[in-house]
Amino acid sequence: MLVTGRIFALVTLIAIWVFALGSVSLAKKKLPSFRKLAGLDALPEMVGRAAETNKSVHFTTGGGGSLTDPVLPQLVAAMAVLGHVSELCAKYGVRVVYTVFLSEMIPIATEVMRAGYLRAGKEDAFNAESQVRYMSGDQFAYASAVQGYAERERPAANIMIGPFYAESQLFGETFYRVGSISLAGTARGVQVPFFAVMCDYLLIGEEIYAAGAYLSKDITQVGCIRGQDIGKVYALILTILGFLLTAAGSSFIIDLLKV
Amino acid sequence: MSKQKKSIWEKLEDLPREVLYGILLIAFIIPMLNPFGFPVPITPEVRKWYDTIQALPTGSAIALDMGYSGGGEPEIGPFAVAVFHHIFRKGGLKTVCWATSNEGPLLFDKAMAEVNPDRYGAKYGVDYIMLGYFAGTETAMAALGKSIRGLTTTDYKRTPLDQYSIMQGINDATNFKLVICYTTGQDQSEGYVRQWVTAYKTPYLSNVLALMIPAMLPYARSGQAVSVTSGAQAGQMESLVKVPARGIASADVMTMTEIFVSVYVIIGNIAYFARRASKKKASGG
Amino acid sequence: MAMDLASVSSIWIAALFTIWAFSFVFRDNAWFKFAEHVYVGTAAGNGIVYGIDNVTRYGWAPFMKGSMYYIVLFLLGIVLYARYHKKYFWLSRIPIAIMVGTGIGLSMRSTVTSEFIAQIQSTAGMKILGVDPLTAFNNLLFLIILLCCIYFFIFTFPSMHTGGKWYISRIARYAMMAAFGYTFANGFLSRVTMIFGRFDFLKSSWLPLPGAMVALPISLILVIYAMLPAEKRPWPKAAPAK
Amino acid sequence: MPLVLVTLAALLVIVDYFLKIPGTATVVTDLQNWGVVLAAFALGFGAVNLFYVHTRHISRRTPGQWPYSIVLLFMILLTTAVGVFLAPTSTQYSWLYNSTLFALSATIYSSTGFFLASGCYRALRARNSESAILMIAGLIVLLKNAPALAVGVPILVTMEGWISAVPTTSAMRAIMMGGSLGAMTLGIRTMIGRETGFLGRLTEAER
Repeated sequence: MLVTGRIFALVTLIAIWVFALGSVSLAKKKLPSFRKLAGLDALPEMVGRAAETNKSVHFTTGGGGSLTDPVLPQLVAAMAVLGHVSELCAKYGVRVVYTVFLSEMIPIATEVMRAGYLRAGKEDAFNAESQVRYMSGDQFAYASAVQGYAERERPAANIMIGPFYAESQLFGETFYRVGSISLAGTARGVQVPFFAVMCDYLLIGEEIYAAGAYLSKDITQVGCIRGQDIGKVYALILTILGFLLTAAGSSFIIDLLKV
Repeated sequence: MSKQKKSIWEKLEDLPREVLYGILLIAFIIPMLNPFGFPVPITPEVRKWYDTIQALPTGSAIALDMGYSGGGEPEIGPFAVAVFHHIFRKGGLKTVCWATSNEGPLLFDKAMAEVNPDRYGAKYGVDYIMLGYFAGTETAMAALGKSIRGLTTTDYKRTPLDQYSIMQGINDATNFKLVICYTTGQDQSEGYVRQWVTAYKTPYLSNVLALMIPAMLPYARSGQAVSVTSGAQAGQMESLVKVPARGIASADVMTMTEIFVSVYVIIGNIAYFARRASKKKASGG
Repeated sequence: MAMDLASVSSIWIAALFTIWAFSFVFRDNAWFKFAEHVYVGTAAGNGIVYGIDNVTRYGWAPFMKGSMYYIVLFLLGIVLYARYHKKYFWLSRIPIAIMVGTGIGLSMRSTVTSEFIAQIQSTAGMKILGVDPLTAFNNLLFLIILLCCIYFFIFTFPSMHTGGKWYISRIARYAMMAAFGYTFANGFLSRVTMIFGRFDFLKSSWLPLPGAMVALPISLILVIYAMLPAEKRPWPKAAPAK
Repeated sequence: MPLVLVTLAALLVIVDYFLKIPGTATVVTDLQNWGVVLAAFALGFGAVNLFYVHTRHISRRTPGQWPYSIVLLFMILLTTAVGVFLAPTSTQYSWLYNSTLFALSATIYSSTGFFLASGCYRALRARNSESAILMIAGLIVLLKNAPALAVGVPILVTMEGWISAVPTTSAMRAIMMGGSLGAMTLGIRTMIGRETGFLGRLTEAER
């Protein structure tokens, strides 16, 4: 009944599911802790500099995607970071502006930012009208509006997290030119290098999910990250064992993978 | 001290972008007006791609996805055209095309106008065919792999498939000796690895934007793709099939612009370090 | 020139759109805005056209041939648009659920092989004995980088990153930076070939046409004029307030 | 109900691949075909969203925007009319495509190349050890990508080949493996109803 050549794949798939579901139910009892994320650690310094220079902080989630796309988890992670940034900004008395591409994000972001200000005890300082700015729903119109904003307000810090498309290249260059310190992260692999070149701090690929889970402390998200970590350990063990056995002249692991 | 006046290094660092773009434009225009005819070296990936098609026995069927969008045509198009030249010149192959990009059928017509299959005696419906666009990317690839006629019984001009001799005995992935995908999207380039290579072990040739190459390298290394090339290598394919066109013409421009931008990088770094050094000196003295 | 009106007009329109679209590089302007909206409009239109083409060819045709149960498919397809209705939007979840379910099923069943097991298999199969020293060194380095990068992306075991293990992340980050440098340079190459493609079109197809040599400077001047800030140009005056 | 459908569809497709059970194959073939047709239905979403946004711009006379909105809606209607009434394979449709969409999309996407060039000038700098590695790797590949230099300076080809075969392939492989774990975890999360974002907004009862 089982198709030969696909048995080990099935076992692995089920194992990964078990890792994920098991970790989620364990996370309900005790939330696992996280390693340091270099990009996130830079946030207080970035907001601090904005406070010193009396300039604003800019936040964007990119000019693409939709809430029904597979990129949704990236937007969820971005919102967790936005909440954290809002809290920091409220504390330091810095204005944070979120430029919106997807109109569906407006109510979500407003709530997230308000909650951040509330945590800092400064709910009154939040002005949804001017801090959640809908720019445009067209990619390049949005990009050009954000570039205009960057030239006018010259924000001290610029945070870009979410599913980015070609606009990553425009934003990276523009914010670098106007002198903003940038923190960027996206799980869309092809865009990461552009951020790596043009931004000061980087969350590489999956780090944004980890950042989102870490900041939101959401049980499912944290549990799933833990489940994936176990999957990575599984991959590490198989790779090392296989490599050593191959060096020793045995193809046991390779044959096992082909079952 | 130097607060009022910007040092030369600072000025160099803050060069307005209009100047940078203007210089880059020159790097495009000079070789276009006055081609140098720089040579084009053949890389192993392109050679492997060529040899793979060359080694196909007569009567083999090729599945070919015109999965790129108009936005990527200037890069991917020339490569696709050169490969069509190769396939038609070799002859005796059945090329079954479709598209997972909704501009694919239009780009197919464009490529055919450029190739002119008649000159090799290749006939529509006998040597090649276009089935049309299929929505749903990976779902479409899986569906086509399972059964073409389960999904459609007509070609893109809505003529029944049974009227074409090329479609005799071709219905699913197991009937194809090779799958080729030209694409500007990662969903497509990786989708064939998942839905065709993994499921049916069909040999796979992938042509993508140069910028997507790194993401495809692991597949090439593991043998899941026979060869991964970029559209920017079109000049190489054109010189292998001896039909010089846009690809070779772009080699001069590539040489000029890449050198200019490398100089940008070097000047940028010199300015950066010189400014840092002069600042240090100023604060030290 | 023996060219029919249709091709000549097509080249002219395409050439003007090309110039207007490029103008964005220097500054946003009215011509670019016009070109961009035409682009978005035709792209959406093209989506509808091919959507209808697919629905009729792969849905309607089998239905007409007697697959009566395809009527359910049409109902599902129509119900997709219920998402725009205030009250019945939840109906659209049924077809979406089928699409999402099929999609994740298809992707998961082969992802596990293509992107996980096959990659382990390929890495584990690399040899360090019985090959030349350079290959052996490269294979070993390949393995080390791969392991370090996977290790780098382990987040929830903080003890794995403390103590003397900082160098693992360091190796991973260095290797990824080299990979990003490689990708960035290739990305630039991609853009160069695309820009060349458009310039080549202007030079080979448009400029040889009668009148094009005159039209080129005129259109460039008009584009530059449109880039001037509204208060600095005599017409049109009113700068639209945001 | 929708969540049950998600799980059912996903399990059917997975079971069909790993196990040979008579009967599933035909169901899965239909399921995949239906997936294609439903995706085709969904291609209209983009246009509907645009209609929503731009009719609003026009009715409110949004300054600096509404004339463009008219252009946009007109182009949707024109393209659709030509494509539907004269078929997408007609010469008229390909005329329209070549004059507008083709020329525009190719140009708009290529134009980011200029931003990359100025990014090279300003940002590709050896500010610390990490960015130095990035810069050197980038520079080698930039130089090698000039075909004439690749012929004249063969060492560039060797170095680029090494960067591509060793650090890039292995780092990308690690990122790919991590990504696949993420995809499979997201999949199971969706199947057990922990990830419901794709369902869109919530009903009154769910709120």
